[in-house]
Amino acid sequence: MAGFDKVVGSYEEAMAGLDNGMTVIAGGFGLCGIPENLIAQIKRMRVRDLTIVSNNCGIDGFGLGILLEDKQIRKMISSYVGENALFEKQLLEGELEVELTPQGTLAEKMRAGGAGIPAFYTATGYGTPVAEGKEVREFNGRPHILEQSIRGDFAIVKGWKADRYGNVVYRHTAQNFNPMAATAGKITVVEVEEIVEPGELDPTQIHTPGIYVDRLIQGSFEKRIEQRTVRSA
Amino acid sequence: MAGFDKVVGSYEEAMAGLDNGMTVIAGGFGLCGIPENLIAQIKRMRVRDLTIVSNNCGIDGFGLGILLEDKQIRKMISSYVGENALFEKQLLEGELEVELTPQGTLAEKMRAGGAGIPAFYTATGYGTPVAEGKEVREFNGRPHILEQSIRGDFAIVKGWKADRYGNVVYRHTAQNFNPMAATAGKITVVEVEEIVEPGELDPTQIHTPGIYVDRLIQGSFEKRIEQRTVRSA
Amino acid sequence: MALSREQIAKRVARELKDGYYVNLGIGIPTLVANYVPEGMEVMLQSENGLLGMGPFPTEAELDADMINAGKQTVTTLPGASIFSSAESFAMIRGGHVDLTVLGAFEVDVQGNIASWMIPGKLVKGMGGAMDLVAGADNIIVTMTHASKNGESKLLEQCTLPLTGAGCIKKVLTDLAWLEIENGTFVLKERAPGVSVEEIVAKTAGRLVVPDHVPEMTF
Amino acid sequence: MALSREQIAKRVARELKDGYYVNLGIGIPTLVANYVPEGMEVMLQSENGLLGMGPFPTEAELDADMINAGKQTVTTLPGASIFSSAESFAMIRGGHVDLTVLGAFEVDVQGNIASWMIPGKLVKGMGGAMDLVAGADNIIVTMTHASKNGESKLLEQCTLPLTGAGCIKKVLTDLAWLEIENGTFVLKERAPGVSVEEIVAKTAGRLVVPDHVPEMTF
Repeated sequence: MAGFDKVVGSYEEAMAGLDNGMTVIAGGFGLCGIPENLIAQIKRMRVRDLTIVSNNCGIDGFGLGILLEDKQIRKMISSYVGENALFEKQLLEGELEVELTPQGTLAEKMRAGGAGIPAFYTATGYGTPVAEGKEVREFNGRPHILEQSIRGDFAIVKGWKADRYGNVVYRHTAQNFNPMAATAGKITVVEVEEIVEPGELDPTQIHTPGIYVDRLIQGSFEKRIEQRTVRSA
Repeated sequence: MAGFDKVVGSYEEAMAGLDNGMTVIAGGFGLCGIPENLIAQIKRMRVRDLTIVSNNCGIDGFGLGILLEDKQIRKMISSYVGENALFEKQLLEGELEVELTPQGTLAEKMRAGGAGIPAFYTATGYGTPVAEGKEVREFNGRPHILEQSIRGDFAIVKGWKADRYGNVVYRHTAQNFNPMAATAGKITVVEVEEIVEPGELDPTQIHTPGIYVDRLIQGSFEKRIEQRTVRSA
Repeated sequence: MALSREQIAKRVARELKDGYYVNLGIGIPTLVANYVPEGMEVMLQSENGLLGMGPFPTEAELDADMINAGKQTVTTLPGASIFSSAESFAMIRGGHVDLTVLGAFEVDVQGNIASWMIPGKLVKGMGGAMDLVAGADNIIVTMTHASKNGESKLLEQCTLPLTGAGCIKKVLTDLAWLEIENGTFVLKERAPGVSVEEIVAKTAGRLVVPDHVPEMTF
Repeated sequence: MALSREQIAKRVARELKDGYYVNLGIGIPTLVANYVPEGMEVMLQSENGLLGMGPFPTEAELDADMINAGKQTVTTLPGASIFSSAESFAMIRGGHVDLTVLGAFEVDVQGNIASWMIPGKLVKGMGGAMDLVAGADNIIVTMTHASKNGESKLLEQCTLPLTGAGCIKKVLTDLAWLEIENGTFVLKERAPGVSVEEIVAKTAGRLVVPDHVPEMTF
């Protein structure tokens, strides 16, 4: 790896350094735009006691759900979880902790973490269990709560295309949390469907500039669909 | 104007409702990506006592500088000003007030204003005159200051292309402050070089979604260059 | 008779205006899209990062990378835009969405809403609901007026953990259209064939009943 | 002899590492780009929203929409990206830029820097300088060691309004390379032919002088 070439040769190399007890921020919404091969690598590494920051926790047998199988996750920071039975079981048995965070606040916490904003005020969650223990302050006559930003030891991200310098473009709504996750990892690992040469992507149309990306790998993806809704042609 | 068609027929219509004492947020950096025709319209309207939020204030005879000629600006909120003699004169004579704001804080204040974040903490400006009167709080062992967001009665924005629904794409570094400005106006007016039909722009490559845009107009632009630096071919 | 799901959606659709950006929650709110009045355009925002949501795809159009906030496969309409979750909630939190329609377990006379958590049951999370109720100025809550065993869901004070405080002004139940003003529900319309008495009986929170309460027509 | 502008730029360039993202301030820092060591790649960030800045354009390439933070017309290199000011300062404030080089009027032993405002003179503004010094972990300040009439600019405490507090660790003047450690300047290198005595005489802030102070070579 020389200069700005972020491409690594294997998934082992992509996730090297991930250790027990670390915090991992993951892109994805439901099963859409999830870094499925990086998640599989985390499973293979058998690291434990992870804190995972992700909007959801996958389903039984796919996405982040597979990290539940060997109880690798200690804590989830998410807006919506429990789409799978194993999650529910571990939660009820006290093996898994969940910090529920409103979806927009979660996105903003990641963005703020990457952008050097340690905390911000939002009206979201005021007067609800989310506000417990948080400072309340009025702005423009309305109460807001203070939310702190999030950074991770690792961020795992699913892109569509990237150049070797780590400039990433996302496809359709597979974008979701990925751009914010990419900014918030001490080590940010991106897997994509296609790696191109620098100069092939339009500089004004980069979703994640390469400065945020430490490692890049090309993979193939199952892309499972959670709610397959179709209309007749 | 029906449905989502944001196109207006004249610059008069584009800036209708702007009144004395209002706050106008303007995109642009130096003379790059400035809404030059919307600024000219403000001059023609002879509205006074404006607060202008913009990284700079143009130069003598161009950009926001032309609003100084008839003393239409009461206050500038900027990171860098005084590239013109008239500005200096009005400032020294006390006819013009300036609130200097670090460039990154200014960008974030606009973004926060548009995003419903009333205030955020930043390390930028701690220990400097910018911090005067602002709350200081430690996060991660480091002092930060509390900065409040900005919204404007109007936002004036220069885009490159837009569809009739107000989805905007910026060209090169003429992007700068424009996307944040676009989110932060009660009324956001965008002028562009070309208006296309909805569906012609790639949905994943929109810089400013049309939801932020109230009025759209196509203009022609002088695009003056401030520092013309070239190399021999 | 109590409104059907479709009638609820139809009644909500009358609150649409041409050029509205609208976020529709999962369930009945989603049906509102089917009743946009002729000649009117509205654009649907889906909080996972999509503005200008179209209908479900055909088999040929089906794309795993193109979903809505309910995780259903969808399409885009011309003039759509797709963006990050942070940008999506900037729109929502910043008050740029014109109308938000969502369900609830309870609402009360202070405009509080409880919609995400029933203590003792497994809590799956609030998703984007807290951001939606905090960010929108114009929210319509759709819900059944009372539980199956007749307990009112329109309360003096919510009993369940809140989704948002003081943010609800309009409620459409299967029995009535109500607005929340100065710490009371105000009965604005009743479902066809539903008596004011039934609504009064099933509303636990303070309720103002005007002299004339028009009946909805469909 | 005191370093020339070019020598200052050359000395700074030795601090570059392959793969560094670098923000260069206006003036001498800009010259650093001319001395990137052979076989090394660095990428220049310009805070108006450009990563991967290239050289000035030819007449044919000249484009009013393509400028740097000094408002000069520039080009992009392959692999460049262009983004908003908010994104640009997210990079800067978030500590993603590897090295920032900028000028100053004064620095002091606490790592404070004053670079934007001389009371009594017209204040044009701080531009992005406050964000740059607050956001970067690795900053090199380039400046003359003393004013034209011999007054030290390396002080016990800055006298001018600050740009940032406690954020500077490395200073390159025309006379010396110094680092700031535990409330003192530490003399690390001296310009060719400049004596330790001269540097001591021209440094007002506490200064630690090691036994051996190597001379820079060019």
